[in-house]
Formats: sequence, structure tokens, C-alpha cells
Amino acid sequence: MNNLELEKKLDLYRGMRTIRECEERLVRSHQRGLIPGPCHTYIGQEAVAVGVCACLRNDDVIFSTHRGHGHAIAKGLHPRELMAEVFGRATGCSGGRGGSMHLFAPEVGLMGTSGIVGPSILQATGAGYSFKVLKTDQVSVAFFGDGAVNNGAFHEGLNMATIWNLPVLFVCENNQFATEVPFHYSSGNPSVAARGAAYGLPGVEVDGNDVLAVYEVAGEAIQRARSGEGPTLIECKTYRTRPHAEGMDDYSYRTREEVDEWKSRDPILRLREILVADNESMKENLGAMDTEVKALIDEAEKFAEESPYPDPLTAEDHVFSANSRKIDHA
Amino acid sequence: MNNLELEKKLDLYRGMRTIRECEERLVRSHQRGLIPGPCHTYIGQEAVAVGVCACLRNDDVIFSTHRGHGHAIAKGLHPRELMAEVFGRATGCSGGRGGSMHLFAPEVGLMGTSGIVGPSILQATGAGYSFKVLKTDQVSVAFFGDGAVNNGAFHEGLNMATIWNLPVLFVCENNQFATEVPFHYSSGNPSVAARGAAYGLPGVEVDGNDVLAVYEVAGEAIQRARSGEGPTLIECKTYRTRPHAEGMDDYSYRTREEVDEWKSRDPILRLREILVADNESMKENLGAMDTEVKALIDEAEKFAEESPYPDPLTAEDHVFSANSRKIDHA
Amino acid sequence: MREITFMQATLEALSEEMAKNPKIFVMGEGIGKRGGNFNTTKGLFDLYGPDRLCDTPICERGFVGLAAGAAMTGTRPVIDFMFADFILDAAGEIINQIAKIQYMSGGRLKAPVLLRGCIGIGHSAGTHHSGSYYPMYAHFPGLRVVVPSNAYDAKGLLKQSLNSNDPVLFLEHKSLLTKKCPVPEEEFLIPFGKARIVQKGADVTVVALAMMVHQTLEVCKQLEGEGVSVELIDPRTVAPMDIETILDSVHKTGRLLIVDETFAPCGIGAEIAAQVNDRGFDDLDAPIRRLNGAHSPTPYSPPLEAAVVPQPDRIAQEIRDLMAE
Amino acid sequence: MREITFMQATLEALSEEMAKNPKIFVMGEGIGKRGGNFNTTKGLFDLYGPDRLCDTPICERGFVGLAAGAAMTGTRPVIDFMFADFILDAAGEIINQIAKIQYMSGGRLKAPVLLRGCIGIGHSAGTHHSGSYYPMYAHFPGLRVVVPSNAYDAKGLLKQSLNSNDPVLFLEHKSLLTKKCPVPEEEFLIPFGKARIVQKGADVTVVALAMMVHQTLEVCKQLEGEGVSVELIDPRTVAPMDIETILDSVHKTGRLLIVDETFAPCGIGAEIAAQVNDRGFDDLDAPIRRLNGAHSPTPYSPPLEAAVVPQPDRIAQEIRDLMAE
Ligand SMILES: Cc1ncc(C[n+]2csc(CCOP(=O)(O)OP(=O)(O)O)c2C)c(N)n1
Ligand SMILES: Cc1ncc(C[n+]2csc(CCOP(=O)(O)OP(=O)(O)O)c2C)c(N)n1
Ligand SMILES: [Mg+2]
Ligand SMILES: [Mg+2]
Repeated sequence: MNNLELEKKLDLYRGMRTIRECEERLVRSHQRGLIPGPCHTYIGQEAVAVGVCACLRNDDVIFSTHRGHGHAIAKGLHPRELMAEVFGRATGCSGGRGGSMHLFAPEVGLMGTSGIVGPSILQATGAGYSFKVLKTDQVSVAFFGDGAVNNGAFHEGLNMATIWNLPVLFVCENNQFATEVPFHYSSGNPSVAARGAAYGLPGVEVDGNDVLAVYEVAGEAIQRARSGEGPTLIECKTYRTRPHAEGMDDYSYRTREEVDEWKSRDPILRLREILVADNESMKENLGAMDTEVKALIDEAEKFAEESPYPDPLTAEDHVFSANSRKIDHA
Repeated sequence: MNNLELEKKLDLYRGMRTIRECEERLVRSHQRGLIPGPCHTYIGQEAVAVGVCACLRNDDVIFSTHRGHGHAIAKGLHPRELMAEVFGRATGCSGGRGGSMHLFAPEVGLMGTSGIVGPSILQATGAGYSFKVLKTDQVSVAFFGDGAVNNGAFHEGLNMATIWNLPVLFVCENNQFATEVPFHYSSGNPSVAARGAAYGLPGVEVDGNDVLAVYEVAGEAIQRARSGEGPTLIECKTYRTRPHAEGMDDYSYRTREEVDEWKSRDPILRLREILVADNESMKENLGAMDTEVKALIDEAEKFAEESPYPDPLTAEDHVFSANSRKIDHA
Repeated sequence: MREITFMQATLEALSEEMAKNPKIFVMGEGIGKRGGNFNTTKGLFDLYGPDRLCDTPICERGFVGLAAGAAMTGTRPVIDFMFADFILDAAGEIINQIAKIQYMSGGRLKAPVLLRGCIGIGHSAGTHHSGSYYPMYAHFPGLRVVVPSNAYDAKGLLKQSLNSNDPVLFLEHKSLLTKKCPVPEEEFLIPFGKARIVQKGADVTVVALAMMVHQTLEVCKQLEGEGVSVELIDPRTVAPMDIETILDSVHKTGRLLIVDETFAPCGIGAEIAAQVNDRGFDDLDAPIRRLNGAHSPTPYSPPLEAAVVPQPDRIAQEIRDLMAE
Repeated sequence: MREITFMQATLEALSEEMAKNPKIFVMGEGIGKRGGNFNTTKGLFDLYGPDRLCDTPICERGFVGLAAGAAMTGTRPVIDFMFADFILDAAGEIINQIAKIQYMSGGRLKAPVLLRGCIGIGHSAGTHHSGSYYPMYAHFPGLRVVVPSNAYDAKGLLKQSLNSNDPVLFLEHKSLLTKKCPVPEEEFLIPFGKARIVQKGADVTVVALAMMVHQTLEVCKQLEGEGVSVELIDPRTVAPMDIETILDSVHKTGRLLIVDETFAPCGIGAEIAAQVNDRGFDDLDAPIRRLNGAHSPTPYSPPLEAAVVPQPDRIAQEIRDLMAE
């Protein structure tokens, strides 16, 4: 992967920095009481979304979870639209109807995040089925946590994708916990990747804090999917370094030391080190990029904060199509 | 297994013969229009129910499916109560409320059959959990078809039983078809037993038409379960030699030759041959037993046919407890 | 006009729409080569191939969840679930995903999923193959719920469903599938939310659904003989519900009975009664009555089964009682 | 009398019953050491150990299905599902198994499963964490459905639930959990199907549930000042529904409004309206009115969220309008 061209690596760096910067701002906003609903950050896991989405075309699609800010931005959602949505503003990507757990931007292939654990797997499988029926070469990705692995949706989705040979990537971000319940407790089998065998599809484990490794593994799987060779299960071993959701306890089920240990494997720092090790002068470039990203997020935050709330009179719009009339005497 | 004492083998023979005789009668009754509802026979698969249940105590429990006559009788339900239920009579094991797919006889450990595919797996897991909480050494068995294997219930049930080390046997009767859809089409993985590995529980494959083999494998697994060593998945390779349900087409998805081939592996004939090979004079004993069984089923059928229908005024009884009053101003 | 069965009518509708729209595909158990447990896709496999008539494993939640993702990405899935009881396993995907995608996304996405299959009590199918569920689905926002009572309506409404941008539950009473009625060969659609006045009458309004339309019709003549003129209304879709047609009728008759095979509590009859009481209060000359199936699981044995479904004589008696109020 | 919160009340009830009955166990996500997302099992893990406070994987269908089998074999499972939205994935196990086992088996088996968790709109939880679902569960036979509005009722009804032989859905409105009220230290149970008259009044009957009891109470004083005397009734359980208490009240007032946060179509208000129209027709001086949350998924943004829930001023206005009828 080290022969990846520098520009691509810098893109990966920028992608991760953008997510991180955006979420650190959301954390502070949450602490200041500016975010009305729950907020699950992706801090520590950025390498997964960025590594995978860097291999996707704009018309490829992703489906994600309650912890979906990173996937949304990595797929191309402007941070402005994310932040406005999390702030509950009309300019948010879901018009303020969704919130942090319900992000939609079909024009960049973000087909949605879900507050319920499981559906992303099935919906991504469904998109894969669409591409088969429509005979396109698009690819679909399901992001989900280790918590979804022992849910029936995992079983049913992976099996269907395999028997119909669908162009789908199943990306499990094994951050070791579902809220506070450890994966090793919930799962009779400690390996997610190994479960691919149960369905007859390839399962690959990768260091989810190494964006270059994720990029490589995802790239191959997407290539396979696009060329009609079927689905792949990828287990990204990673860790969230913030609490499950903002405002929640964090050291009742894991130690500060463990968290600190993982912070030292931060995916952004790691790529930074690689880049700088290759070329000491890179430090400056990266610094400049950090500044750019900061400016982008400054602007996005300002946009979000200054955006209007949706009009209460529109609360019932979009339940049905056809100008949201509830009854169409068509 | 050949050192299994003769008496036990004769019991197995009698058990299989009883189910077969009973169901052949039900087939004829169905053809004569005497059975009001659907009727899925177990013909060809008797070795599984009989082999497994012969290893169980009366206070062990089983949970079964739409194809549950065999399990019910093997666990100790009197054929009278089965036939009366299938005939819709008040004397049936479920008082005529259930029918062929809803058989209950808790006093012999038949905790129910289900018209919906999947629940037997979860409910057996639940019984295993009860036994853990109650600290008894009872064992619970889930019977299910290959059709349930790709259902989320399989995934969730097997995983829970494994992580909590529950005394449960998961007995998959792989008769190769779910209605008319072949297992090799529905499943990314051709082996059910191999899927045990996905959950970290032992998976064993056995010839489901060989009652002695089933008895051996089930006996070991039940021993393991009873002594606290946890669940086992057993895949019994078998075949139903009648249509999915009485009255349905049968040769649109499989050939007459294939069915005939399997008929030649009939589990009852096979045991008979073994017994007779050991001792030629056994023929007479078996003949006598066949006659006994026939008399038993004659009597059962007569009982069923002569039993009264339930009183329509009781149609709403047993929705709730407390004398089925709908509202208990307790 | 030619007469065809309910089953033939829906098969025609589906085949016509599939011929026109290559984005339609059907999924379900045994709906491929076999042509469906209820012949709902008979012959289509040969016409449209395995990708568009896709047999599934038994994983209702899975393939309904799949349909959501497929619909969001440009196809139009038809889920043929055989018995409505089975898709309770997919209730989360229907209620929290399919029904909400349009709203959650601020209108950016649509989920034109058609969920179709059988409902209803009959033939000792037992309690896991007899449920109806339309009140439950009508309760939640975002779903169209269609409950046709005859071949003509079934064809027109299935075609409407396959052209709607909203998710639709299309529920077919088992006992109606082989019933025939005249259905034109020409193309026609029936809009959602438009009731059918099955029979005009002056004395009492009866609203009935699916099989109960026929059971009620059976006693109308007899009642006519007794001097009671029944106006019989079939809402055809329960979400949306065409309350205007019912109100107009009650305005005329002053009396209303709702006959529905499935459970009363929080059911369709309750909703109609509540709306008519609210908006037609001054028109009412008597209490609104509901006649529902028993509030119990469906028993297997024929005499018990008959006891939990409204029978024609019960319907007639309810109407007489209501006339006496 | 001491005052404790709703949460404390249910925790007490559960702990008292667990101490008495070793067959009770609790399952759910994070209900072990963590003590539950809503502190519903706080401290119980240390008292009763891991087998009786069992953390689960995220497999709602699985552990609800497990509960059915456990209940049939002698234990009494409590499923703590956190948000009611999540157990839609288990709807099949609830409606087709747990609710029917007693009936299907001709009374030979019981399924005393307690399914408990949170409902309700508030705090921008978003559309996957705001549902209420009690009308759906009340529709099906075989289930008790409890929707308490305060700590006292919650304790008495939870204890009743843990002593019932029938399956119970016990639904706790998120916004009520930290509300306090007087709760005696002594043991008490509250039977199912017994409404509470929250406030006596003469002019109009208002039936309200859960959070809406408090929203309505808020405007009662104000209306008193305007000369309108409200009788406020909290049914506490929606299955069974105590229609007698409501009928008695309407007999007195002649006017009825049902205020319910969740969806109107085929909802609790519809059922009450239908029954009161039927049995209390002659008592009615005005149409029965319903005030429900909007029939739309729950939006996230605070002003939208507020717009889909009945607010006190809307309630007051509905009552005034009804008085003017
Ligand atoms: C079906 C369902 N059950 C429970 C929850 C509550 N819940 C939200 S996030 C979460 C943990 C998810 O863990 P995991 O999938 O590993 O994702 P992570 O939070 O670690 O990213 C739980 C239990 C839910 N949202 N959906
Ligand atoms: C959840 C559910 N989906 C579909 C059905 C309809 N159905 C009844 S039996 C059956 C096939 C079952 O196949 P399998 O599990 O292999 O059992 P077998 O009939 O072969 O014994 C199907 C699809 C059902 N009963 N339940
Ligand atoms: Mg996790
Ligand atoms: Mg099979």
C-alpha cells in the first residue's frame, strides 16, 4: 500500500481529518446543549469509512447505522448538511426530520443511516439486488457494528447476498462493544470474518485503524463485486475512543488505560506518521490541510447554527408522495 | 450401535411403526375429506424423531414444527390424542383449537409445534434457559427443517444457546426441500452441521434415515447437555417421501425416481433388515408388533372419529387465564 | 364481459405491469417456477426469468428488508409473502423502515414496495395461517393498505399499487381467490381511498370488507323482503379510508353497522365509528354497531372456526337489531 | 407519604417480586451490571446475579422468542427491551406465539412473559426511538397492555403483571420516568382493567393516557377558571380497557374527548369512541372528539417534534370547542 500515490494518501488523510474535526465540534456543541437529540460519534473509527468510501464511485451506495456521521461525510455529504441536520435545521440533509441517526443524501449515494440495529445489512443487500435487476455495475456497502453480527439481519442478509451473488460489501466495524456489552460476551464465535464461511462468502479481517489496509482490502472486494464475483464480508477491528453516545458514562465497562492505549493507535496519527516518515516536509502540507479542514468545519458549523428551524406547519409533509397529500383521489 | 440391547432396538422399531401407521391413516382420511385442515406428514423421516426422543426423559422437552406428528408421538403423545386433534375433535391434545400444526402435551414434554417456521428454535433455547435458572438437569430439543436454517431464528437461537451454555439440542432435519425450494438453492453453504462453527458449538452430521445412528449421536449430545457441557447442532440428512402437504403436487420439483430411491432407504425397512439379519426369527416378532401397532391405530382412529366436536360456545375460552374471563377485575 | 377469478385478475395486473416496467421484480417463497402457493405468479417465471421472479429462503425479515433497499435504489419490489402471518417477522422493516423512508429523508427517497399476500379465516388453516392484520398496518403512517373483495377491484387496485410511489400492503382474502366477476380486458386503475357502493339502499348503511362484503350481500335480499333496504359499502382500501362516502350514506340512512372479520379492538370498525360519530353525529338515529370476529386466536376445529367469524345469520340479526333501535 | 420517581417505583416492584419469586429472570441489552439504559434494573445484578439479570446480544426476536419457551417451562421472564421500537423485530413471537400459546394449547400451557420498555415522543429521540405501539398490541387477543402515567400506578401494575398468568406489555413513557409521586411503602397491587379518575368533574369527560394525563391536568385548572369542570380519566391499561368507568362519566357529562399522543387511525381513542357511541349513545350531548399526535413518523427537530404531539394549549382548545358543540 505504500506505493499508493501520495495524492490518494492525502485524500484519505483529509477525509479522516474532516470527520474528526466535524465530530469534535459536535461533541462540544452537545456539551453546550446545542444538539437536541442523541449523538454517537465515530471518533477513532474514521479509517473504516474513509478507507472503504475512497474505493467507491459516486453512484455506488452505502447504508449505515446510528453511528453514521463518518460514513456520511466519507461518501460525500457536505459537513454543512450533516451539522445542520444534527442541529435540527431545515438545511440539514434530511430537512431536520431525521437527526444524527437518520442521514440521507441519495445524490452522493448515502441511502440512509438507521437508528435500529440491523436494517443497513438488509437494505444494502436490496440495493445489490437492484443493481442485478437493473444490470448496472454499481456496488452497495453495508456498514454495521459488532452488535449487529448476532442479529438475524446479519444471517439473512449475508445468505441472500451470497446465493444471489450480489455486488455487496458487508463492513463490520468491530469496536468490541455494543453500548457496554463486549463482543466476546455476545458472540459464541470471537471472529466475525470467520463467519463468512457459514454462508460461503469470503471473510477478511483487517486492522480498522489502518486506513491504508482498509483501502486495500475494500478496493479488492469492491472490484470483485463490480465484476460480478459476489459479496465479501470485511471485519475491521477498531475501537471508539468516546463513550457510546455523548453524555454517557464510559469507564464502567472498560478502563481509561484501554481507551488511552487505543488512542495511541489513532488512525489519523498513524497515517500522519507514515506520511511524515516518507517525507519530513510533509508536516507542513498536513498542517495546511488541517487548517483548511478547520476552516471548512468552521464554516459548516456557522451555517448550521445560523440556519432556520423547519416550519412546524410542514411537520406532516412527506409521509406520502404526491405533494404529501395524505389521500390521493388520483 | 449394534451392541445396543435388542429391546431398545425393538422400541425404536415400534416407535417408527406407530408414527408411520398413524400417518398412513391420516393420509387416507385426508383423501377422504375427513381432515378439515392442512396435513404435513413425516413419512420417511421417522428415524429422526424416534432416535432423538428415545434418548430423552419424560421431563425433557421438545419443540417442533408444521411437520410435527412424528415428534409428538415419539415424545409420548398418544396417537388417539393426535388423531382426534387432526380431526378437530374436543378430545384432541389441544382440544381441537390447534390442529395438525399446533400440538401440545406438556405432561409428556411436548411443548408445542408451530405453524410458523423458526420459533421452535427460540423456544427450545428458552426452555434451556429455564432449566438453567431452575437448576434442573432437564434437556430441551428444537426440531426444525432445512428451511429454518437460513432464517434469523436459527442464528439468534444457536448463538444465545452457545454463549449461555444451555442444555439444548438443535436437530435440523435436512430433507433437502422447503416446500419445493431446494436447500442447495436457499443456502450459501451446503452443510448445516458445518454452521455450528459459526457459533462455536459442535455440529454433527448424521444419516437421518438410520435410527441407530441418530440414537447414538443424539444420546451423546443429550448427555453433554445434561452434564452442563452445552448445546449441540445435529444435521440429520433425510427425505420426505410424500408431498410437502397432503393434496399438493410432488413431481414438479423432484423426480419420481429420486423419491423411489429414497423410499428404498426407508428407515423402518432398514432397521427391520438389521434386526432380521441378526436373527431370522425376528421376522415373526416384528410381524406381531406390526399387528399390535395396527390395532393401536385402529383404536385411535375410531376414538378420533367418534369423538365429539368442541362446543362452539367454548370458542373463546382460554384466551386468558383465570377461567378465560377476558377482563379480570382481580 | 368476460368473468375471471380474483387470482386471474391479480395475475393479469401483475403480468401487464411487469411487461411494461422492467424494474418490477417479485420475491417470495415458491413464487418462481412453482408460480406461488396461491398461483399468484403462475407462468411469469417463464416470461420474466429468475431475477424478476426470485424464490427466497424462508427469511421474511430478510427479504422485506431487502425490498426497502431495492426500492430506494430504483427498482420496484413485489414481496409475495403467501400468508400475512409470516411477515410479522418483518414488522420492523415495514413499520420503521419502508413506511418511514420517505418521511425520514425529507422526501428525498421513496420506497415503492408492494407487499402482497393472503389473509383471512377459513378451511381450518389454524391460528398461524388465518390472520388479517390490516388494522395494525392502517394504524401506522406511511402505508397504503388495500383489502379488495372481488376480481375487478383487485385488478384495478393492484395496478394502482404498482404505479404508486408509496409502499402498499395488498391483502387478499384466501376465500375470495377463486371467486369470479366481470373484469374488462381494457386497462383500468382504481385509485386508493375510493369506496364502492356495492348496493344502494335507504334504511341502514353497512360497511363491510373483503369476505364480509359477500356474507352481507347474501342477506341483503332476505332483508329487502323484510322491508329493510341496506346500503352496502366496501371501502376497498382501509388506508386511506374513504370516510366521505360512508358519511354521505349515513346522512341518508341514519344507521351504521360495520362488519369485519378481524378483531374489533382498535380495528377498522372502531376507526369508522369514531369518525362517523365525530363528523356525522347529527345524522345518527341509532348507535353505530360493529360486528367483528371473536377476539380470540383462530381455532382449528370447524365448529369453533365458524363460531369466531361473523356468519350471514348474525349479520342479518345485527341489522334487524339496529333497525329496531 | 414518601415520594419516589416512576423509575424507582418500578425498580422496587421488580426487586420485591424477584426476591419473592426465584423463577423471575430479566433479559435485555445492558440490563445486567449496567442496570439498564433507563436504570430499570439498577443494583439488581448484585442482588440476583447474572442468570437472573442476563445481558443479551442485540437479537430482539431471539430473546423474545426465548422468553416464550422459558415461560412455557416454568420460569417467568421479564424482557426489558429498552425502546418499544426495537421489539417490532419480535412482533411474530409476541403476536403469534406468546399471545396464543394459552389458547392454541387449549389452556394447557401459559406464557407469563412480561415485556417492558419505553415509549413516547420527546427529546428529539428521532423516529426510531419514539413509537408507542399500544394500539397495535391492544388489537390482538391474548395480551395485557399496561400504560401507566405515574409512579404509584406503575408500581401497583408492575406487581400485578409479575403475578399474572397472562403475557403483559408494560409500556413506560420516557418523559415520565423521573416524575415523582407519593407511593406507599406497603405492598399493593392494582388490577388490570380498572381506570383511575384523576380528577372529578361535571361538564366534560377527558380520557388521557401516559404523558397526556399530565398535559391535560395542566389545563384543567385554567379551564376551571373558565367555568369548565373536567372529569379526567386515566384507563391505565388499554387491554383490558375499563369502558364502564368511562361510560359512567359520560353518562354524567354527556361529552367525551380522548387525548392520546400516538396515532389516531385504529387507535385507543377510536376504540373508546366506538364503544361509547354504541353503549352510551343516548348520553352523548355532542360528538366524541379525539386529539391525537399527528399521523406521521416522528420528526427530529424540536419545533417539528412539538408539532406532532398534542400540547396543553391544543388540549384546552379542544375542550373548549367540545363545550361549544
Ligand atoms: C434493534 C435494536 N436494538 C437495540 C438498539 C439500541 N442500541 C443502539 S446502539 C446499540 C449498540 C450497537 O452496537 P454496535 O452494533 O456494535 O455498534 P457501535 O455502537 O459499537 O458502533 C444498541 C444496543 C437498537 N438501536 N436497535
Ligand atoms: C415464517 C414462515 N414462512 C413461510 C412459511 C410457509 N411454509 C410452511 S412449511 C414451509 C417449508 C418448510 O421447509 P422446512 O423447514 O425444510 O421443513 P419441511 O417442510 O421440509 O419439513 C414453508 C415455506 C411458514 N410456515 N412460516
Ligand atoms: Mg460495537
Ligand atoms: Mg425441508
